[in-house]
Amino acid sequence: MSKKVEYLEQVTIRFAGDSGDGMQLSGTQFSNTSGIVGNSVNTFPDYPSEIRAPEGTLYGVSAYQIQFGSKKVNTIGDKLDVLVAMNASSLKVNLPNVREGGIIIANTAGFGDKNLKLAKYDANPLEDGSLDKYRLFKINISDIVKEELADLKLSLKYTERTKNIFALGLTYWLFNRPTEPTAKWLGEKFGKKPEILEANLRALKAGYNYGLNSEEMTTQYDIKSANLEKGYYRNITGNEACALGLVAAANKAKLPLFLGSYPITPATEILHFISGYKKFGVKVLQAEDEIAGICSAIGAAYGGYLSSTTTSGPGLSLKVEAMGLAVILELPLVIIDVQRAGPSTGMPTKPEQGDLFMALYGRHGEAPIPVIAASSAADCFAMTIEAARLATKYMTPVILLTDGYLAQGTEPWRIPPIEELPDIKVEFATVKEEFAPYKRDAETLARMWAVPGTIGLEHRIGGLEKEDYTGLVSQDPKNHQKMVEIRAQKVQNIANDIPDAELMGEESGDLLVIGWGSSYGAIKTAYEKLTAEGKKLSYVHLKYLNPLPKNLGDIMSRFERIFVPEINLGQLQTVLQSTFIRPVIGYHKVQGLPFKAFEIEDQLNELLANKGGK
Amino acid sequence: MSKKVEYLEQVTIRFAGDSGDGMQLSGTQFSNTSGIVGNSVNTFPDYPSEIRAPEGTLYGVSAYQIQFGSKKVNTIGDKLDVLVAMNASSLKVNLPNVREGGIIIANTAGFGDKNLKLAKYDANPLEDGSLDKYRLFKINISDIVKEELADLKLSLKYTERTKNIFALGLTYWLFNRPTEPTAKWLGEKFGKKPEILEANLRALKAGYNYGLNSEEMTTQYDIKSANLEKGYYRNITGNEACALGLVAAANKAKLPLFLGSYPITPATEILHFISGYKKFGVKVLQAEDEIAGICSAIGAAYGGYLSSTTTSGPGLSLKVEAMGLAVILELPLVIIDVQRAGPSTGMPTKPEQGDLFMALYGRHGEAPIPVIAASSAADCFAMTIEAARLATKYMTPVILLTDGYLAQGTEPWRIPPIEELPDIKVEFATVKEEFAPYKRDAETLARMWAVPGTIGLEHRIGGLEKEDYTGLVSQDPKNHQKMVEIRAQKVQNIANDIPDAELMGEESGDLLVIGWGSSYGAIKTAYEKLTAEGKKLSYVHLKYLNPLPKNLGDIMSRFERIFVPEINLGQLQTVLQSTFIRPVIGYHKVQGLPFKAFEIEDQLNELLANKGGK
Amino acid sequence: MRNILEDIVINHVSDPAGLTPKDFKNELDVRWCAGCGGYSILSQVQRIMPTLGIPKEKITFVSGIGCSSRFPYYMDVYGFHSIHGRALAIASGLKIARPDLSVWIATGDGDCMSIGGNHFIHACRRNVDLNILMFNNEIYSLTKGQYSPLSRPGQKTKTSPMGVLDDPFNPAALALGSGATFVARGYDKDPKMLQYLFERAAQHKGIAFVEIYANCVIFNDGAFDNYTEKDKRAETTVWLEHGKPLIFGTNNDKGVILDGFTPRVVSLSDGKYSANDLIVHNEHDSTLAFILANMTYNEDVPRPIGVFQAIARPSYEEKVEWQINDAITKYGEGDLNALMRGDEYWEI
Amino acid sequence: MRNILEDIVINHVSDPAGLTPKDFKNELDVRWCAGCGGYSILSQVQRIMPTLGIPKEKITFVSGIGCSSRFPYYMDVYGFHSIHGRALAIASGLKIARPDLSVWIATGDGDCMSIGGNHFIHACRRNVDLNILMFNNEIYSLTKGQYSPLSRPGQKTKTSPMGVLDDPFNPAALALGSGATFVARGYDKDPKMLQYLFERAAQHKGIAFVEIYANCVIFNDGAFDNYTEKDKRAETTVWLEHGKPLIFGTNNDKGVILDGFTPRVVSLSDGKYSANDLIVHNEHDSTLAFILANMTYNEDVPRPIGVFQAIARPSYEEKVEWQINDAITKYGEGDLNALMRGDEYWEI
Ligand SMILES: Cc1ncc(C[n+]2csc(CCOP(=O)(O)OP(=O)(O)O)c2C)c(N)n1
Ligand SMILES: Cc1ncc(C[n+]2csc(CCOP(=O)(O)OP(=O)(O)O)c2C)c(N)n1
Ligand code: SF4
Ligand code: SF4
Ligand SMILES: [Mg+2]
Ligand SMILES: [Mg+2]
Repeated sequence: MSKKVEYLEQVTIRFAGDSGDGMQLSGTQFSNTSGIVGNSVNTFPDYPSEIRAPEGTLYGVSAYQIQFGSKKVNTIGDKLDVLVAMNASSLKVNLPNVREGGIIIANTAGFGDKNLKLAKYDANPLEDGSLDKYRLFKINISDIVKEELADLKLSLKYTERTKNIFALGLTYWLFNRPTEPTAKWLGEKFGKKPEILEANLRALKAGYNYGLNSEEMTTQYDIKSANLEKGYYRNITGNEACALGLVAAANKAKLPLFLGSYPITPATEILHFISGYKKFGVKVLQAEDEIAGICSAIGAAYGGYLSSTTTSGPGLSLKVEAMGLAVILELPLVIIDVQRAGPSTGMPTKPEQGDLFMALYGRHGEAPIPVIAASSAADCFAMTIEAARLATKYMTPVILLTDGYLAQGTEPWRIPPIEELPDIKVEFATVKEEFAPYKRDAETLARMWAVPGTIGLEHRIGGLEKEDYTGLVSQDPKNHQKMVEIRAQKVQNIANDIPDAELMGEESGDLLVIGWGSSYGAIKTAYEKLTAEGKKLSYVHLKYLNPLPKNLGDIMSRFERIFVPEINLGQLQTVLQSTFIRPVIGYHKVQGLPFKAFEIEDQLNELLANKGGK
Repeated sequence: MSKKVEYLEQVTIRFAGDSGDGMQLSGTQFSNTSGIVGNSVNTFPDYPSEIRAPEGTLYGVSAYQIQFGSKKVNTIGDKLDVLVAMNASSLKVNLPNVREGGIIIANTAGFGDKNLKLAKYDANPLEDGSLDKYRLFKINISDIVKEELADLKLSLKYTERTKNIFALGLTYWLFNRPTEPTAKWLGEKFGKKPEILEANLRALKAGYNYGLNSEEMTTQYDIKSANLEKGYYRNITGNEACALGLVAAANKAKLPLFLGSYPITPATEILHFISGYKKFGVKVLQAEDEIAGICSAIGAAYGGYLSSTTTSGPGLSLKVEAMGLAVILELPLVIIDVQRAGPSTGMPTKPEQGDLFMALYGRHGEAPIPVIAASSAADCFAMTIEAARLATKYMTPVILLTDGYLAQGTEPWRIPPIEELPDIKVEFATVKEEFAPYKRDAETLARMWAVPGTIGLEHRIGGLEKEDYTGLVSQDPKNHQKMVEIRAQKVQNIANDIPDAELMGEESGDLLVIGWGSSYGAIKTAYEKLTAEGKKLSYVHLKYLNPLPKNLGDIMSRFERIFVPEINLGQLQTVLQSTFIRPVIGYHKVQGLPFKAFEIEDQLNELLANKGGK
Repeated sequence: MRNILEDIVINHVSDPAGLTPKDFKNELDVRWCAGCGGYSILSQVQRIMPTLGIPKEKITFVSGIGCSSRFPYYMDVYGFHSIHGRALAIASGLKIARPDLSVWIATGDGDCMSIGGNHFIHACRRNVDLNILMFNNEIYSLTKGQYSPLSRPGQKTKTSPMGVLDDPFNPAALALGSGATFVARGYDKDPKMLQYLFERAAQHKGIAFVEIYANCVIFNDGAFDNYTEKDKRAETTVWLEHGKPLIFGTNNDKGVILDGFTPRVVSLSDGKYSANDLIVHNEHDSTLAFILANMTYNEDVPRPIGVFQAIARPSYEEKVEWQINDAITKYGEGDLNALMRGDEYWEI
Repeated sequence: MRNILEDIVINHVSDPAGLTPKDFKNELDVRWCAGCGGYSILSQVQRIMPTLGIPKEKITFVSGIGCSSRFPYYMDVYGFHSIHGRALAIASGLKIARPDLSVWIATGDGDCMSIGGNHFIHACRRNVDLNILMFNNEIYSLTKGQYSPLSRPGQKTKTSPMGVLDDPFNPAALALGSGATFVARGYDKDPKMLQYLFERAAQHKGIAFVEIYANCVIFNDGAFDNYTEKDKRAETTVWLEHGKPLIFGTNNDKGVILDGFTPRVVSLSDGKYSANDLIVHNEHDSTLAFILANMTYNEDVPRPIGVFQAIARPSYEEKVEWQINDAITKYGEGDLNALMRGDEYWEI
């Protein structure tokens, strides 16, 4: 049977099913294979917040969404081109996001009476015409795999379990991707269990062949490979990127690495990864709480380690007092805050940009800390290294903000050769030069880092105000003013050491969009779309929040209107208003969800249409 | 011998001596007596930070400063008109603050060789002419009292101890105040120890008579009584005022009072006072740490108490997570933060305004909390009641900021009759009306307060995001946005319920000074002086920091320049800049000291002189 | 009290007679995994509630964060799902403020003993009248499987891929060392036992700490099977009963004696030892309680289940009230005007 | 380690021979009140330091906040005066990172047992090799006199004008209940005893907790006089010595026996009891340690002073290193390139 092949620029697909249906696996494999064939990819897993929600329920739906394309893809896609729905609940939950005319692949075995009831459907949507706006493919995947695997000595339950692999195979055919990478991966995973391997390989093949042979499926799609820089690639989540960033930074700084942390969603995985790096000599303390997490890290920093602590909102709140200590001690410390929806416990699995204020201002007294933010999953790697570089160079704690969306989302990452990574130069104080605990580098204002064990440099530090240079406890009024100002200036000096803000688009004009953090993808997509349409606007994405890039004020001054979309009630907006003393237009979506590109696009279109009405 | 009597408007006197010299007692008595004769008074005790510093040392000096006058006195005075110096160290430390021509009363017995050495004097300053710029009275107080009390059966050591009372008597003569109030007080204190009472009474008299008979002391000064509102008066510190405010607020709200706290300088005394109020049925938990302090208070608030927690910077940092819980629970809670110099442990006994940012912004997620600040020791009483009123009316935690200066400083306080205090109306939910945990008052947006023990209202609350009205846990995106906005709006609504900012001076013009917190006294003094000189400027003192008074923007818009002096690096300045999007001139003294009026005056004069140069 | 709480607290109290377990259930779906140990604990709590004679509106459950801390949502009484580790601090404030309430805490091994450790030891020391149900699954479940301070050495979890290095707390010993007055242990698989322990906890005035082995089917399945499975537990556990010797075994043929201070298992069937030689449990003896608690991680002896200790000491909130009453008796009820005037005041 | 710390940690080590107590003093004035118990503790620490054979640069003192926590300023070694209650958390991180250091903690009863309680019990449980010197003055001194979790019931302080309601922790029992391996008690007034205890603590591998009764002359003067004054202590305290019976009294004429699990004082002079009947101290017996710890607030028996328990268990930081070495042995040293590539990567 000959089929049509259509070329597409980018596609969004979502695998959805019950928590037990293995959708995460289908998604990850699809994403990896798409990377291997050279597509640009962006993905996000979407788990239920319950550990194991009852089967078939609406709140038990688990999904994995992938956008892939032949040019740089910055988000997971707003609307679904393809929905794979393994049961009724997964259709119900995800249907609102399927674009008109999109493809729905439904496993009819998941639409029995019980399933329909759990999904709160009165009638079977596969039969009642309600999906007429979509291209619906109904397949009884369970039956097919049962049949295909009938001769294997496997339980029915296990046989059923391969339906996610069947679905994967089918989508491989649909988007013309090879099955080999997944076959190879299965081989490695189930090498020791030949029956199971065989079952999975057959299911994969069966899915692929189903597409090949189906009468209904008349069109195959192809997405050309993106024009990507040469190199080794892998898919990476923000959390793993942070973990790798810490190890790489320690390597570049020639320091041992310490992590003191306490589990908290959605930051825990950084701790998981680093706990697995034992052979790298990394030391980890899973502490009794977040306070002990950061305090142990401060202890290790004092001992000469590249030291770090990782957490999310509630944990950051607990670390506040110790952060102030790190500020006055002037010890290097990387603090990674994976933001989630607050306040309080809030919505732990949902992302938000609600911790910017707290990162900037959330300590008693004048306790300035540099704050930077990652803009994509892969960027978490670079920004973690940057945090370590700044921390050690300026002898200061540094806060890196990521969020639940970056933390769990993946994108392909060009694995940088270690030599390409920025150098981190650390020197400990030695007796060779004149030593004083608060003797400072003239340029950076960083104090010397003298670690216990250094002969002859015995000294005392602490949380009381201290005399500059000697570090002796001092209550002298003038000295206090001096120290408060030095600590502020030291952080400000970092502005000389970070890249200028990069302006995309017109050099000057009416509208400048300023974003930060994980909304990069959505804003970039909207920005590209609108500029491609010939609309006039410019875009700056901030990775440095404190200090702000030196050229930001200049850039802003060249635009009539500044628009700052944020997943909070306007925190960066407030900062920009007070810093540059000019009005900033905010857009505040606080729903525990990342921006969709079209939401930004709509806002921008409206702004562009109402030029006068600012 | 006839003496001249001179009338003065106001005088600043400082009693200074070694920690063991009883200067706090002299100061308090002088201050009380001055209040009794109808003067306006402002005082501040100045202890060494060591518990018991070695005798005679520079860092062991203890002092008590009083400004008193015939019109409202707002600060303790910048420069000393009179210094009582009981030993060499106390002269050394305080001399820089004595105005030229000021009076120094020196106890020559405290200027022996050992004393001079400890004070790091090479020569005796009483003899070497270095004090020629001052009116120096050298008196061997120790010898005089020894002689006067020789016939009493008291140890030499005890006899010596009365020298502070002698000094007090002398200053009573000098400023023409009665000795009776102190004599009465001594009678109450030592009623059961007649020898000691006699010794003190004689010392008091001896001091007074010394002035009367001295050939050198030719002038006596008198300060007319101030034109004060009728009523009962007492001297009060900010800390005691907070403690009384809590009890009074509970009384007005007809609620029992709970305080959960952990000792910390300079807030501890609030806990001390309240621990002494057992017969008022007040319940206090001295908790294991600040986290337990606030959490126990949240528990008591849930149980229907007027609940409170008191702390200073490091403690506030520890309470951050629980404050966020109180925000999402929407339970009333009074949080009093007595600010001290930070960051970290900083300078515990020194005041600062460094916690404003943290009070406003220092929580993860969007967690708005109303923030108010007291402007004088006595004002702590009114603002504590105001905190309780807002907390219960809007079902929200409220932060009241005071600082170490207000906390320990005293001023005379007209004791308000209880009927004069604002009413605080609290109603608990009952089954009589339809109940839902997050059912809201249409005007305030406050939710209902339903306490355990109420028949039929069993319900669950918690830190997870919840559906409005029902309070059921919800992850619905739209609901989250709604709740985030409601919580913000609820706090904003308070702007409708607080007094307008009061503008002193011109209605519009060139220069507006905006202050907050304890700097009221210094700014007011400078403002009054300059306007009396005919200079044009206006002044607003903010007691409400979040929300800001509704008319503030309007007031500000009527002035060319806004000047905000703060004991921090410009925190209110930043807030005003971002809120009203206009530049604000800051003045940042961060020395662990309150402003002196002349510092503000100098700044203002400079600004007024450089009108063009903004 | 001349305050508006009075009305709620004292004047309106419902009649607890006639309450049934159903009255303590609400309409929310319980969202624990199928097979979670939490279900049994929930059922037993709901079952004993009507037997306590406490008006329903007087009962409050406070919890922290964790799977176990979801507990209050499933009870139709007052409930407070707070923040991680702070349930005991909140509950202490509540109980001190409101001694009329029956305050229960649902917490996990992480919530209670890791981040909440300080509040735990202080609540024990103060002897606040709280009933603590600690769901011990030897794992952090809600965050998907990291080791807890009660995980076993060598246990492989997401944060200990090569095995846990920490030695665990012995919860009963920690409670005893902190001064707890009532300390007990039970497990999810024996409903009657749990009912008994919960009733005992409710009756105890002062802190009552009940550790409950609760199976987490997802992240630490079977951790307690050796002690809780019907076919094993007779041989691996010993039930502590006041005044009774420590006898165990499928045929009640084994006992525990004390050799110096070291407990040892002996056979009762070979004639060498009789019941008279065995340790006789005494709930009022703190030293014995500690010896029994120390049997916990000792594989040579059966694991003790039941009430380790139950001793009487005035509870904290009671003493708070006494001191207030004392103050009023001694000095008279507080006069706000007088307080505001203080010792030295004057008239103008 | 291929890192720049190596040089400092391994290659350059000074020779501890020839150090004297003076080498551990610095030029700062000690700013405690005259008569403060801290002075004796400081002297004894300075006296034993040279005897430990540890290079001076390897010694670090970490403290929290309190009068006692000023200690590090007065020692001419590395010192870290941190924040209230967190010394043990900081020191744990430091020691795990730097097992080559000898890490000491100076802390107070408030710093260690109130706000720092959680870190204390977890450090004990983990058995990190830290030497804790807890200055117990049964009061918060730096903040001028509030009760602490070790204050006595009824004690009048600034926050307990009618007397403390809380029952205090028994620090030794809390440490034992938390799993501490070395637990001891001494007092300021006996320099030789303190030297002995500090040396023992230094030698112990793992957590070493030494509670030291330290008189606060200002806010709680004489709190321990009954146990520490020369003319009283023989009758009111008993010195614990491994392998020796518990004998005390001015004339060594009294002893402590165990009646069931209850310690009781007997006379050795009336012929009824001899040394053979007495409890014989055994530092390796955890149960005995707990019995002795429980004598603490019991006025019928003398207060035990000395080493309650000293048992061997691998220390935490040691196990961390072992596990890392294991990992390297098993899987080879980490290859950063391979780690970054992960399991699935591709080339473009
Ligand atoms: C301050 C803070 N830190 C960390 C977390 C993440 N967290 C939630 S529950 C939990 C541990 C739960 O373990 P446990 O108490 O044993 O409960 P279980 O889920 O096993 O019943 C953690 C670490 C949090 N919610 N808040
Ligand atoms: C977070 C925080 N809370 C409270 C304080 C205030 N504070 C300092 S020391 C102290 C108690 C000290 O008691 P203890 O540890 O017994 O030391 P001591 O002064 O008695 O030696 C307190 C409450 C603080 N510095 N930081
Ligand atoms: S994850 Fe474990 S503890 Fe949590 S609900 Fe499931 S079975 Fe229970
Ligand atoms: S107040 Fe007490 S503990 Fe503090 S230095 Fe003085 S005597 Fe020592
Ligand atoms: Mg658990
Ligand atoms: Mg103390």
